This record gives sequence, structure tokens and C-alpha cells, in this order.
Amino acid sequence: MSGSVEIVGSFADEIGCAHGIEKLREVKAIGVRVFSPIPSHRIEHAIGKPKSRVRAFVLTGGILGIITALALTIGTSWEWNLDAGGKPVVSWPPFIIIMFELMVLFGGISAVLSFLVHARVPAFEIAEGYSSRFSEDRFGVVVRCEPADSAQVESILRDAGAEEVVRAAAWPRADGNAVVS
Amino acid sequence: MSANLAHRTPSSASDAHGSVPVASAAFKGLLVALVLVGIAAFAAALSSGNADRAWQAYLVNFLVWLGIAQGGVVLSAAFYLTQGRWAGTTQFRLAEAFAGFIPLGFILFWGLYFGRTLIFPWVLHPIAQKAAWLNTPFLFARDGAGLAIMTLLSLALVRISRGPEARAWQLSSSDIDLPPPILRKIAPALSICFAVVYSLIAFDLVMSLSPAWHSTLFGWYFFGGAFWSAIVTVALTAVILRGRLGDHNVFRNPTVLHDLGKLVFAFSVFWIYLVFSQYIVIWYGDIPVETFFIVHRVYYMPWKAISYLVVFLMWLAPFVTLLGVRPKQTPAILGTIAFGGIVGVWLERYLLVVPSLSQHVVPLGWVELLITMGFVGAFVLCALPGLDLVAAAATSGEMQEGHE
Amino acid sequence: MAAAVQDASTPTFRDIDRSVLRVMEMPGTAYWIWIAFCFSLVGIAAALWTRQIYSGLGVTGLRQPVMWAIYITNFVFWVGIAHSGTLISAILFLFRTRWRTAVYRAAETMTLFAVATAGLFPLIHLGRVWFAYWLLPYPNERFLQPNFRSPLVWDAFAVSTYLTISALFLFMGLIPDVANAREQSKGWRKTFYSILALGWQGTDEQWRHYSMAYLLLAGLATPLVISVHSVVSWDFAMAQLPGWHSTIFAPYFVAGAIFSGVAMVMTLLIPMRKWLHLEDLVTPWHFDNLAKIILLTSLVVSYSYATETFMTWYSGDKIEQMTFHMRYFGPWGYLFWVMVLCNCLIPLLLFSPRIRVNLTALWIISIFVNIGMWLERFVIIAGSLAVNFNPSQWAYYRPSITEIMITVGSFAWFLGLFSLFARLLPIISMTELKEGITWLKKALRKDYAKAA
Amino acid sequence: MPEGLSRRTFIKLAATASAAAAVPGCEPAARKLVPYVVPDENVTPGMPTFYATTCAECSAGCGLVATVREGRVIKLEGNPADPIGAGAICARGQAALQGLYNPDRLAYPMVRGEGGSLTRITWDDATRQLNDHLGAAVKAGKDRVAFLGAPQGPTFAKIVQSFLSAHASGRAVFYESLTTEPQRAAAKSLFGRRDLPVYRIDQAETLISFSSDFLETGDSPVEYARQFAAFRAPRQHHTGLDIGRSFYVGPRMSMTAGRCDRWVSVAPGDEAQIAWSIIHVLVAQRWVSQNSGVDLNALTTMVSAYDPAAASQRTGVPIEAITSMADAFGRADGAVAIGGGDDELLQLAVYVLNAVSGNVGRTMVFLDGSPAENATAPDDVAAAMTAMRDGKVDVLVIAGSNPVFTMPPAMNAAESLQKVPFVVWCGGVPDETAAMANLLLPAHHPLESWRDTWPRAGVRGLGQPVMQPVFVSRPTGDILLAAAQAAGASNLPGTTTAEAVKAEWTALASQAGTNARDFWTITRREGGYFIDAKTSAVKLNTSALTTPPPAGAQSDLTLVTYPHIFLYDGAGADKPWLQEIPEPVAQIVWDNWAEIHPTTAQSLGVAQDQIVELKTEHGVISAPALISPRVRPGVVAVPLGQGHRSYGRYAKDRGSNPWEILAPGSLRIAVKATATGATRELITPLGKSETMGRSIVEAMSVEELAHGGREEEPLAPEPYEMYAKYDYQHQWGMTIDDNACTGCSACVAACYAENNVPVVGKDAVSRGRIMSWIRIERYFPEEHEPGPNVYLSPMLCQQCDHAPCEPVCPVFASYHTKEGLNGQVYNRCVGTRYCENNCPYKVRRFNWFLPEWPEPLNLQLNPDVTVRGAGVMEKCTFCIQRIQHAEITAKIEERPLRDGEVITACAQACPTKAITFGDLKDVQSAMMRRRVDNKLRDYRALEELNTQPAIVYLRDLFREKGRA
Repeated sequence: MSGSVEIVGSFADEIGCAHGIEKLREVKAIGVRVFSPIPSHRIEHAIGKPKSRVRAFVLTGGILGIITALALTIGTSWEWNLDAGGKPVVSWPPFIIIMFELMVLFGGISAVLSFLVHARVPAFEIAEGYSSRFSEDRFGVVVRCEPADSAQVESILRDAGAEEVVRAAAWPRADGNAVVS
Repeated sequence: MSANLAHRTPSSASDAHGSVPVASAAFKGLLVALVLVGIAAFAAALSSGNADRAWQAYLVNFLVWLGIAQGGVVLSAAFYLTQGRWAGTTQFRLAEAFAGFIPLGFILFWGLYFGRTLIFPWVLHPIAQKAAWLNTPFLFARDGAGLAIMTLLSLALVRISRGPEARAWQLSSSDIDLPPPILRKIAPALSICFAVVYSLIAFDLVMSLSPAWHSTLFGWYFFGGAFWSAIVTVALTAVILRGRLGDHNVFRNPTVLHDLGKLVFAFSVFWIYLVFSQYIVIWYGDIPVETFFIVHRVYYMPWKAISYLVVFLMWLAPFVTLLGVRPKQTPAILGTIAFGGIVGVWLERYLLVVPSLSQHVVPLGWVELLITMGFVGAFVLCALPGLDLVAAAATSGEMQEGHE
Repeated sequence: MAAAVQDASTPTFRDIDRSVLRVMEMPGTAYWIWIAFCFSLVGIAAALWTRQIYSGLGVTGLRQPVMWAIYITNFVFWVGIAHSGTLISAILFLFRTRWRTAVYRAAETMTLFAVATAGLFPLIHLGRVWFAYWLLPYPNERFLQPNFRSPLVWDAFAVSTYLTISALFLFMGLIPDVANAREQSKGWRKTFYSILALGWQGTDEQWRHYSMAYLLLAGLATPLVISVHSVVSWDFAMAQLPGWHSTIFAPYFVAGAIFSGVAMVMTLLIPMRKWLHLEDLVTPWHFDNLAKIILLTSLVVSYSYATETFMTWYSGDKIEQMTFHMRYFGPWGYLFWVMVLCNCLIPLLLFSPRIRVNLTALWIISIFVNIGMWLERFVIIAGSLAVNFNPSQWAYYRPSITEIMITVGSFAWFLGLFSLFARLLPIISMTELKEGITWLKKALRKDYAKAA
Repeated sequence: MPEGLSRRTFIKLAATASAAAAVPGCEPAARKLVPYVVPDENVTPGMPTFYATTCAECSAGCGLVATVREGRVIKLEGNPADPIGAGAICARGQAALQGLYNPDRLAYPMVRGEGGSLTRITWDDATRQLNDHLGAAVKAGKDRVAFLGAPQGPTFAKIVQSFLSAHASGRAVFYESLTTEPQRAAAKSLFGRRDLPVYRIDQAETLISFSSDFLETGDSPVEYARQFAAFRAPRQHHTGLDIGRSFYVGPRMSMTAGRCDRWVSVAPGDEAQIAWSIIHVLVAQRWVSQNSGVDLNALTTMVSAYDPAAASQRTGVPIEAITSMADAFGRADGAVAIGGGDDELLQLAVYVLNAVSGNVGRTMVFLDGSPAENATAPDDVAAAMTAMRDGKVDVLVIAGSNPVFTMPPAMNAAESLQKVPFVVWCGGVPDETAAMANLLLPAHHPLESWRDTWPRAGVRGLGQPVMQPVFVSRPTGDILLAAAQAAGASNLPGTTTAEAVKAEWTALASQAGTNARDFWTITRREGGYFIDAKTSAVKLNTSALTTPPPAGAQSDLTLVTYPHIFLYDGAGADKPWLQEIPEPVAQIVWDNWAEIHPTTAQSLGVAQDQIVELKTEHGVISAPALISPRVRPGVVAVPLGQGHRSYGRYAKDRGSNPWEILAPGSLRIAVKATATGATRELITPLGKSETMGRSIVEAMSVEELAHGGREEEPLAPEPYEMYAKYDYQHQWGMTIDDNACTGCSACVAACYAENNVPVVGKDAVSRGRIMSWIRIERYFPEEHEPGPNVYLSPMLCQQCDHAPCEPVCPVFASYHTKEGLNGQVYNRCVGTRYCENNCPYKVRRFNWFLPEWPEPLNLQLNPDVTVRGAGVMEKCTFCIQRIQHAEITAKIEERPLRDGEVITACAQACPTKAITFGDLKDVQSAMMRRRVDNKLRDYRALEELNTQPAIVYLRDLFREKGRA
């Protein structure tokens, strides 16, 4: 961290946290990272990052599943085209079922995988400013900024209702080691 | 469906009175004209030896438009049951808008009596082992009674739902408070009766047209379709009103269209599920008394074409286009899909009814067209008062800023 | 805790954590005795299955013409049980229903283990289980592949997909919770949770992708759950056999599955709530809503019975009519009527709001529903086979001790696994409770109002 | 005994080798492959050898062709050259194999010690002991040696005679439990000759059977079944299109009665009165032939007391029944009456009936050159037994019959045998008689030994051994001849049976006027020497027409016993197939039963399956009650055959033995029945007996047929076909004529033999696990519903084009072959049993356990058919191994397959040819032609399901008028 400082603000409630983040737009913070124990639309909104790319991956996975199913069902039927009960070799209705199931299977798996990839889990080191309480009942905002702006950032955070605002350096990494699995 | 209704201004106690009617006098006139044309066409067909076609068209339209009107009320009931609120009072007004057609539909039902010989094959050639069920008096008695009950329940629900107590609840944001007690009784009652009565309608007015055939899922399939037809109509109406009610109306709020889009999408998928469930069982079972109904419609032209078109309009198109969020929120797309949906439903009912009666030719001409026009006119006319209420609610400003 | 709830501002995040994490502390001897009991029953079942594999299916009561009976009944029953889990966790998630938060983890856990139990039965009922893998496509030198036209292959795909997806879904939901547990536990548990948590820290970036992935999983699981039981129902509906061949089967079985599943959730949750002191997290409000689902699905099931009966009469098909006549008045008629009592009549009590919040009543009703739904499958499967197309081949079946003990074993297996999970991992989602804490508070207040 | 051992090892080698060939890896049957040490030039591994021989299971003497693979006979089929069976044999004939391979056969000579315990000895010891005792007996005086056994052909009779004469004795007793004495006696008094008449049922338009179950047992079941089918086939009668009119007059509805138009129920013993009454009508109506040689006046006076009214009044048979029978008989262009049972007076009446109507010499004929009587007259048998009892016999040789079991108590068989110091028993499975013998000698099975038969004039059957002996046994004949030689006798028919037979046939050659060598070759290939015997004109001796006595005093409850269609007098009880195949009408397996009419049952207070105690002056037995309206009130009907105390694992301790309570010479006796509390479930694989109007078996009335049949309405409005048609090179199918099926179950037995179908035993059958691939569907029409007395129709896999069983198999174990067969790949089957759930006909069978064939029954297994393991579904595939074989042959000979080249085991075995097998693609095939020719009668089982079976049934025919 060349010359930049990290400031951690810890909030008790979601809404305040969100407001704080919106306010931070005023200063040119190098980076804002938020820790929260719950998924929060407001915070997500406040940060204003684009929608997750996971969607695209799931769609691809699903389509891939359908293609696989087609190949499997029709392919094997052609390989050994056996008459069973007079039903056509390529019997669409049954094959549609297989297509559906594999679509879901592939889609689901790719959802989880792409989540792991994008969210960078498993994570092997703790992000700067993490505290165990952020997994429990506190919302943490970690702001990276020029030392010059630090005062302004701190005040913004305080005004937004942060319980405590400290330099990341001074922040106790409670139970940090536990994070590393 | 209950969207995240964070903070919302309490409803300004405005309602239908004092707001502009949705339909101009000219438009009303046009509708009346349509009705007259329809009646004329019907009469002409009867006299010009096209009586069978006239009655088939009559039956098809009866099923379609009554289905929509009734489905709408059931949709409103469903909102109460699921306590799903995403557009305050508007969503309820919208769903109930077409209830006005229900009494007319009830009357039109009795019209079928005069066409019975041309509609029901078993009237002229009774089937011994089914005579106990398939006989004119009993059929009209049971279905008449069923529809009567539906009409009363529907009107009751609509009236109460428009009352102040219900409105208060419709606007309250809490998921936990339940709707007013009376609605907690009527809504489920209505839904249950809908399932039963419309199964009866399905068996009697559609399935019995080819008496050899039977399918246990058919009732479900039929009222499932009716319910969806109501949803698409609601969606279409929303899109139209969105354009007509100025810049400040609920339908400008993207989440409202989004939720409507979700409904259209979800129940279209549910519909195809019912289609598939029915089709695969019959396809696999390969028992002649079951298969002929399908084979006739799906395997051979000309009906084959219509079958595929129906599946396209009622499932494929909605599914593909409404998969994403953006299209659901785009009025043009949603509107088109919804309109296609209504056409699809009409064709689907047509496909259920007509092939049983006319095997090889597709009777689709001026008779059907004009009679359908007549029904459309009547339907919209009956819906107008309801639509005024929608307009009022949508512009009442109760949800101006909408959601985050 | 009980004192705290007087204050409207509680429960706080901390309260939620405390009451959930407390469950995950070292259990007492009673618990271990229970676990031992369950798994000894499982042991007996395993032994009997081994014997069956060794000497042949003759050790069962199966016979011409009843080739399927209790084993398949159990399969369908357990798959059905599984469904409520996905319903509550996925479908209600999509509907953004508030009350699911407190119960969905338990339901989802149930799903996983129910599918795991169900999955055993197709194997158990197989004549040559050592060739079971032939049902799956795998490369082999003779290009022999499964017959994708067979409903059993659809089953193989549907059930294994279901197992995978529900496992992933459960795991996804667990991540933030175990991360939380990680921070508040010590010793081996801490290590264990740390591994499961994958180093989750709840950063905005993680949440962003997490929420989307979770949403999409839910979106996939919803049609999946419906497809799975539809496919199961088609095992029967595809046959021409009267009593099996019916188009209504798919939605009818799905409804039945959710019916029995939600009932099972109640059966488990009501005692659990008491023993684990979760009164403040799982409230009558939740049960009231579960009860409504049971009522709805019960009505659907009744509708299906009625439709089938009517259609049989209407069809004028003598063979079909005889099958149903035998179902109602034949040697096994009493099973059918007990089933009607359990599935159609008793649930009607739930129309009364008072009963919907009376947990004792709910628990008893849920037991009836479970019995009823098991019987329903048995009546449909074994009963229809017994009175098939060819009267000269009619015969009824009686189960052998092997089948009975394996059935008992399956229940023990399910309960045992569930009990283990309940004590090891958060059986209630802390994260989601916190998310919907406002609703929880309302619920608590509402209920005290109700009680007053 | 080295040579014995070497024989056994040879069999073993052959067996294991081919068993290994038969079962690829999935069966414990294959142990290790052992190559032939010295290859046998007659044995081409994998290729069957065929030997013509004769059937020794009953006196009919049908010709056989034995299929031999790697030195083991694996299948018996009828010999087409033989005029009696004409290529078919019955279930009992099929099951002869299980007598041959019976695991309980005596494996080596044994002698009974003081304590009655048996000890194994060598053949040398055995022969020495035998000779010593014989020697002693000869010293003691004349007639101290006796032979007791079943008639086993002319040559054997000679051998016995020479054996006895070598030991200064004439005590030869050829004993048959069920005698033909009444027929012979009646013939003697009427026609002055004691030989048996031959019936030509197919020449008649009307048939009346007086308690004669000629389709089940009797003189010649296969031949008469064939004729009966021809008789019943719809054809132009002088009255128009019709089938033969048939009546059965008797106390119970046997299978034969069931297949007749009408069963006229009479009290036991009243049959004769009905016959006389019919004669009365014939005479009164002048429906008599002028040249019958009957003195009509004598006859008129004689039958005066039998006008229908009186007869009806005495017997309770409706007048209408009598007159309609008389009418049908009298007006018919050719009619025949057949008498059964033990009543000589009945036979007399029957002969007269045939005579006056001018049918003697037409439908009932005596032949020139009938063989000498082979059985000893009952009185002489009795005398011989008395002699034994009086200690007049020192050595008794018993072969091929079981007097201790079959002789009524009055004959004191057991006591008599005890009185004989040294009883020698020669045979296969040790039975009750063997249990009383001092010396037990393992005798060859007929299929292992040379023999000949002479069932009737013009038919000489030559029986040659078809394989090496399974056990260390010897031909009975050889034993006797050896003994005779040891006694120093000269001019024996030969030193061995083989020589004796050859000598006999050399003599026959000279009669036939051909040279001996060719004759010997030809007859061995053809299985005998067959010529058309001339019918001899017979003169009816009117003086024999003494007024018959009126009805004998009726007891209020009569026991009616009858030989079981499979177990006969008990000889069949050791064969598992015969025990497991359900009796066609009762459908009961592994047991015997007391059939009682509901009203009688009510008065006795017994319910179904309750054990009733049957007490006569001679003794007591008990049997579970079978309550059925198909027996006359006041009658208890019990089949013979069960109740063995030994005779092998399959026969031992099953049911009870009615012989024990019968009087000599009669199968009927007054009885007291009392209900014991106990019950024993009668085991049947059958569920319901009503068709419930389902088209599984169908029948139509002759009248309907004559009026152009019924018009079939379409299954559903066209079009309804969901799938495109598949095309096949061949498409195998069957046409099955229910009208021709008698229910004899020969097809079932043949299928067991051909396809290695396992026998599961009584308990498993009761658990619904019988394995038969083909079964006789037995249904009864509901009360007052028009239809035949009983529906009997073979049900096997219908090989549906749209088979519901196929698509549901997850692994393609069940699939449709390119030849339109419903294939089942046993090695692929994982045992989901889904296919059977979906089979509307329920013709698939699941292996609940690993099937077992106790050694050496496993030697019978067909190497061309996989032996299925536990957890596998199996079913009929139209004997696909035979189809394959024929196709390969055709391919080798580079020619297309010919019609009739492939024939399934069931079709082959069917005595009435009710089953025709062929290719649907070949419209000229016999099978297809049969379909077309009988368009009016065709139906498919459960057609409304659109399974499109490859089997088309032809409806059974019945008369609307004239059903009991």
C-alpha cells in the first residue's frame, strides 16, 4: 500500500452503512470494501457494481446440458437403433425429459463453480480490515484513500453513524487465522 | 410476488370518481358496432347453412372470453391468498377489471342450449354407457348451477375487494397482517369452485365433443389455460394503459411490469408442463381411445399447423423472450407477447373444440372472424367500468416513486 | 431469552446467533442413545439387504403379478418427502416469502437426506443390484447404452440431478452461516467450520456473486423439483395398467409430494423446536403458513382422487372400473379408506385458524398425513398390480419381514442423519433470519397478541 | 465296476462340456471344460442326433424321436411316421425324460439286511444271490418262482416266459392297475372276441362319451385328441356348417366333458341306463341300420323298460337331454359312443348303441391281427397273490409296476409280498413295492434299453436305447435272461434283450417279406413297422342281449376316482414337471383333492380347502375339499396318483392314495365323508376364474359362425396410430385355435423341456412364483352366460409389435428383434421387473432364486438355451434357438427359410395341432392361411390396448342350445 491508507468504519445497521457508502462517492476513495453479515440490496445498490456475471455462466451451462443430452440420447439411439415397443428410434418426448434434467444439472453446477471463481473462494487470506463481528452483527466499510483524504473519509463515516472508525493498521484482526482454511 | 415495499406514501383516498374514463365515446361506439356486427354475422351464418360453424365459433369465444374474465377474478383471489402485493390497489383493480363480462357470459352459456344438436355429437347419437352423464338436461343443470355460483362469488369478491377495508390492506406493506376476514373466506372458496366448475366445463363443453376420449388431466389443463389467458390479458391491459395514463401512473414503474412479466412467464411454463404431462402419457400409453384425439390434431395437417402455432404463442415465444429481466420490463415486448398469448389461447380453445366436430377442414373464415369480433366488443364494453377504476388507482399516486 | 423477547427490539442479531449456535454445542447422552438406536436399526436393515442380494429377491413377499410393492412405495414416499425442502427453500425464495427463513434450512436438510434415502430403494428392489450402473450411460466397447425411453432411466437422471442440486443448494446456503459459526466456536468445530466456510468473509464482492448464484440455483431448483416427482409419477403413468395409466399423475404426484413433505417438516420441526428451544425463531406464524400449504395440497390431492374416480366412471371402461372397484371395496379397500381419512378429511381441520397455530394438533395431523401418503403410494402401486388386465393372474401380496425391516431401517437412517446434522451444522439459517429480522419481530409480537 | 464308472464319466464329460457351452459365465452349472478323450464319431458337439424310439409311459405306445446332444437325450418329440401319435406326444411322454434323469433313481444294487436296512452290493453279488435263491426255489418244486410286472412288449413277454420256464414255473403276472377288462369282456360276449375296438372319432358327426375321459387318459389320448379336434373342427355336415355334436354322460365334468358341447351329469353307475334309454329312442324312431345284425325285436323288448320318461325318472336326467342325445346320434351321418370306467354292462350298452346305429365297422372298428392280450386277467392276478400269501412262491421278481401302491386293500399285496421269502425288485425310483423287496436291482429306463411294442394291429413299435445309461443299471430283460442262462436253460430268445428284440424283428421281417438287414435298418430309423390293418367284420351275437338289471342300489355318497391326466395311477408322481403343471380343469398342483358339489359340501359341512375324511369299508383317506359345481351332487371325486409313501422326493408324502379305499376291479365305491377341522390349502397358480368380459379367451356360438360371424367395431376413430411401422425380414407369429385346444398341457411340458424352465415346488407356486412360460388359461363362463363348459387356451408371450414391456426396460434387456420377436437378453437384465408390470398378459417370469436341477436332472438341460440366474426376468421367445438353428442351416445351404422348417416346442407337441407357427411375412405360410381361412373366428388377446400381438387366436365354438 504505497502511501495510501485504509480506514475501517464499523456500523451497527445496514441502512446507515449504505448511506455512508453513498456519501463516500464525494471523496475520491481508491477503493471501498464492505463486509456484511447478511446480503443487502441497499449496500449493493450503494456500491453500484454491475450485475454478477454468474448469470451468463449458468445460461451457458444450461445450454451445454441440453446439447449433451441431445448427443447422448439421439447419439446412442442411432448407435444401436433398437426397436422397443414400436416407439421411434428418436423418441422426442422422453428425450426432452433427459434434456431438461441435464440442463438443470449443468446449470446448477456451473452456478456454483462460477460463484466460487468470481467470489474468489476458497479464500486463503483475510481481506484487509476484516473482523469476526462482520460475520456476526456488524457492517464494516473499509476505505482505501490518499492519506490526505483520510480525515474527510473518517468524518463521513462517523456522520453516517459508524460506531468506531480507525485505521486498518490499528484494527484488531480478530481470529484472522481461522479464516485461512 | 410481494416486492420489497420499503417506504411508501399512504394512499391518497382517491378512487374511480373524478378521474377521466379510459374509453372515449367514439371508442365505445366502435365497440357497440363490433357487437352488432357479431350478432349479424351469427344470424347470417345460422340462416346461410353455416349453422354448425356459427355455433362452434360461439362456443370457442364463449370459452375464451368467459375464461379470461373469470380467470382475472381468480387472479385477484390468488393475490389475497398469497398476500402478494406489488402494485397496491392497482393490481387488484386490474385483475378484477373484466369481471363485468362474467354475468353476460353466464347468459351466453344458456345460448348454447339452442345450438346443442350442432355442438354435442351425443345429443343426436346418444352413447348408451355414458348417457347417465351426457344428456342435455343434466349437463345444462350442473354447468348452469356451477356458473351461477361462480358468477355470484366473483361479483361478491369484486365488490368487497373494492371496499375501503380491503383497500387499506392492499396498501399496507406488512406481509404479516392478513386480509380482511370476509376475503379470507371468499378467496379460497372462489378458487376451489373455480377448479371444480371449470373442470366440469372442460369435461362437458370440450371433452364430450369427442365422447370416446377422456383424460384425467384435462380439467386442470383447461382452467390452467384460462388462468393464463387472464394473466396475459392483464399484462396487455397494463401495457396499453401505461401509454394512455400520462407520465404518472403505476405502470411506469418497471417493477410492476417486471412482476407481470414474471407471471406471464411462470404460468406459460406451467401451461406447457401440463401439455407435456398429458401428451407424454398418451404418447407412451399408445391406447387408441386416447391417442386418436392427439394424433388427429398433432400428426396431420391442417390441424398440425395450428397445434404448433399454439405452442409457439403460448409457450415458446413467452419463454424465450421473457427469460431475462430487461424484456419483462420493456412494454413493447411484454405487450406483443401478451397479445400473442391471447391469440394463442383463442386458437388453443378453437383447436380443442372444432376438430372434434369438423375432421378435415379448418373452418376459419368470416363467420368465425366476425363472431369473434362481436365477442371482443362485448367483452371490452363490459370491462370498461372496471378499467376506469384501474386508471383511477394507477394514477392515484399511491405508488408514485415505486421501489428502489 | 424468554425474558428478552418482551422487548420489541429483540431478537437482535446476537440473540439469533446465540440461540442457533447453542444447538450446535456438545449434545448429551440422550442424544447419543437416540443416534445409536437409529443406526442399529440401519444395521439390521443392511444385514437383511445383504442376505437378499445373496439369495435373491425371493426373500421378499413379491410375487406374480405384484412385482413392485413396498420398496417402490418407499422410494416414491421419500422422494416426495424431499420435495417440500426445495419448495420452501427455492420456490418460496423466488416468491420472496418472508416466513420461509426460519424453516428452510431444516427443510432443505430434510430434502437432502430424504433423497439420499429414496435413492437407496431403486437399488434395493433390483434383481441384480451389482449391475445397477448399467442404467447410466458410460463408454463401453459394445456401445451398450441405457434405454432413454425408459422411465427408470429418467428416474436415474432426475433423482441424481436432484440429489446434486439440493446438496449444492444446501451447501451454498450454509457458507455464510458456517463462516459465522467459525468465528464463534473453538476447537475442532472451529477447524471444521473454517474448512466448510471456504474462507468466507462476506465482502460485498462475495455477496454480489453469491446472491446471484443462489437466486439462479433457486430458479433452476424450482422446475427441477416439479420435474422430479412428475418423472416418478410417470414410472406408473407410462404403463397401460389401469390405476397407473392416468394423465393427471404428474401434477397429482407433485402435489402429493409437497403435501407429505411439508407434513414431514412439521413432524420434525415441532419437536425440534421444543427440544432445542427455538421458540423465538420458529414461531406459530411459520407453522400457520406451512399448514396453509398442507391444506392447499390436500385439496389438490382430493381433487385428483375425485377426478380419477369420475373419469373412470365416465370412460365406461369396464376394466378400469373394476380396478377402482377393487381399490375401494377389494381386500385392500380399508387401506384406501384410511388413506382418504388421512389425506382428504383430517387436513380439512386446517381450515380453522385456531388449529393452524395449535402445534400439538398440527403435529398429530402431520403424522396422519405421512401415514396417508405412504398408503396412497402403496395402494396405487401394489393395489393396481394385483388386479391387472388378466384375471387369471390376480393375486394379492403380503410383505415379508425383510421388506418391513428395511422400511423401518430407512426411517431410522433418515432420522439418524438428520439428527447428526442438526447438532453439527446450523439447522436454522442465521443469515436469513437476520436479513428478515423485521418480519421475525412482527411475527413474535403478533403471536403474543394472539396468545393474549 | 470299471465299465459302469467309465459310462458315468462319459456322460459327465459330455454334460459339463455342453453345459459350459450352454451357459456363458453366468451360471455355476459350468464348472470346468473337459475335452473328449476319445471323440465319438456319432457325436458332433453342438449338433443334435435324433433317434426314433417308442414311448413306454402308457399302453398307447406312441412313437418318439429323441433329440440327443453330446450323448445326452435332452428332448422327446413325437415320431411323425408313427400312426398313433402322428408326431405328437402328451405331457407324460415329454416327462419320460425326468424318469430317466430322476435324481432318486436307484444307483446300484442293494440288498435288504435283517433289520430291513439296505446295503449296497456289487452286481456280481446281486446276481449270485439271485441265482442262489432261484436255484433253491427250483429245487423246492414247480411254480415256486413268479414274475410280477407291467406288460412291456411282446419280446419282453417272451423273455419272462423263458425265464420262468427255465425255473420250472408258469407264474407270469402282467399286472395293470387300470385294466381294460370290462371292454374286453363286453366285446367277448357281444362279438365273440376279446380284443379292444378302435374308434374313428373323426369319422363321426356325433359323439357320446359315457364317463370315458379319452382326452386325458384311456386307450390312446394323443390319437383320440387328434381325432376329436378334427371332429370338432367346423365343416360342412349334412345339416350345414357345423362342428361335431358331442355329449359327455358322467358324474363329473372332466376335461373331456368340458370340451364336449354338453355335460350330462348322471349319478355314478347310471350311465348304462342312459345308454339303453338312447337305444330305446333309436329303436322307437327306427333310427337303426338294417344291416347291423341286431335282432330288433329282441332289442325292443329288452329296452322296453328304458323309455326316456322312465329312465329320466330313475336317473334324474332330464328327458330332453336323453332325446336330444338320441336325436343327434340317430340323425348323424356317422356317430360314435365311447364307454369308460369299470362297468362291463355299460360297455355292453355302448357297443350295442354303436351297433344298432350301424357304426360298428365305421366309427368303431375291430382290426384283423390284433396282438394277443398282454395283461393278465384280474382274477388270475388275484389268484397269484393268493398263491404268494399261501407261501407257494419262494422267489418273486417284480419289474415295472407298483402293486403295493396300486392294488386295492382286498388284494393284500403287501401281505402277499411279505409271505414271499425272496422278492427281487427291478426298476428306477424305489417305490412302495421296492420297500418290501429283499433285493433291489437298478433297471434300465426304457429310453436306455431295447424293447418293442405292439399296441394294436398293424402297429409294431421298435424301441432302441437313445443314450448310454445314466446309472449303473441293467435292462430287466438282461437280468432275467442271465438268470435263465445260469439255470442252464437253452433256446432262449437271446442272451440279451438286444438280441431278443433283434431276433423278434428278424422274424417280423420275414412276415413283412423283406430281407432282415434292410428291415432292421428301416424300422430302426422309422421307429417301428407300421401297416394298415384291415377292419374285420364282426357279427353281433344277439343272444348276449339279456335284459340289463335296473340301476344298482344308489349309495347317498359315492366316491368316484379316476386316473390323473399326468400322474395316471401314480406312476407319474415322481416327475416334477407332471407335479407342477396344473391339472387343466382344477388347475391344482402338487396335491390331490376331493371335488365336492356345493350342495353336498353344505350338507357335509365342509368348505374349500377343508380336509374331508373319506371312509369306505376298505379304509380311510383324507383330502382337502375342492368345492365346485362341476361334479354331481352326492359324489366325491378324487384323482388317483398321489399319496406315495416313497417313490422319490417329488412323490413322497403328497396327498393321499385313493387306491387304499377302493374295492378290487372298481374305481367307484360308496363312501362316508366327514369334515375334519383341519385345512390344507389347495395350491393353484390361478387367480380369478371369470373373464369379466375381457378378451383374453373368446368363444362364439356355432350358430353365430354359421350366420357369418360378428362384425368387429373399430378400436377408436381413425387415425390413432402414434408411431411409424417398423419393417422386419421375418416376423414370427402364431395362429392358435382355441376350438382345437383340449387343455392337455403337452405344450407346457414341451416348453419346460425345451427351454430349461425350472420347477419351483409347491410352496413357491403358492407364493405366485411358478415359472412356466406357457400356461393353459382356464376360465369358466359366468352363470347363464353363453359359452363353452370351460375355456381352455394356451397363453404365452404374444410377441407384441407394440409391446408395453419393451420400452420401459432401462437397459434394453427387453427389446424387439429384427424378426419381430419380443427378445429378452438374460445377461443384460438387471431385474427391475418393470416389464412384467406392464405386460397385460402376465407371461413374463422372474427368477426369485437361483434355480436348481438336482443331479442328474441337469443333464436334461438344453445346451442351446441359457440357464437363467437369480434376479433375471425370463419369458417365451418362440424357441428362438430353433429359429436360429433353422436360419443357419438355410444360410449354409444358401436357400431361403421354408415354411414349417421352424416349429416351436409347444406347436410341435400339440396333439391337436391347435398351435400353428410361421412367418407373418409369408402370406402362403400355413399359419397365415389358417388365419385367413378362419377370419370369422379370429381375435387378438386384449386387442383394445393396441399391443398388436403376433399371435392370433381363433375363437372356441360352443352351442347356444344344449349346454348343461
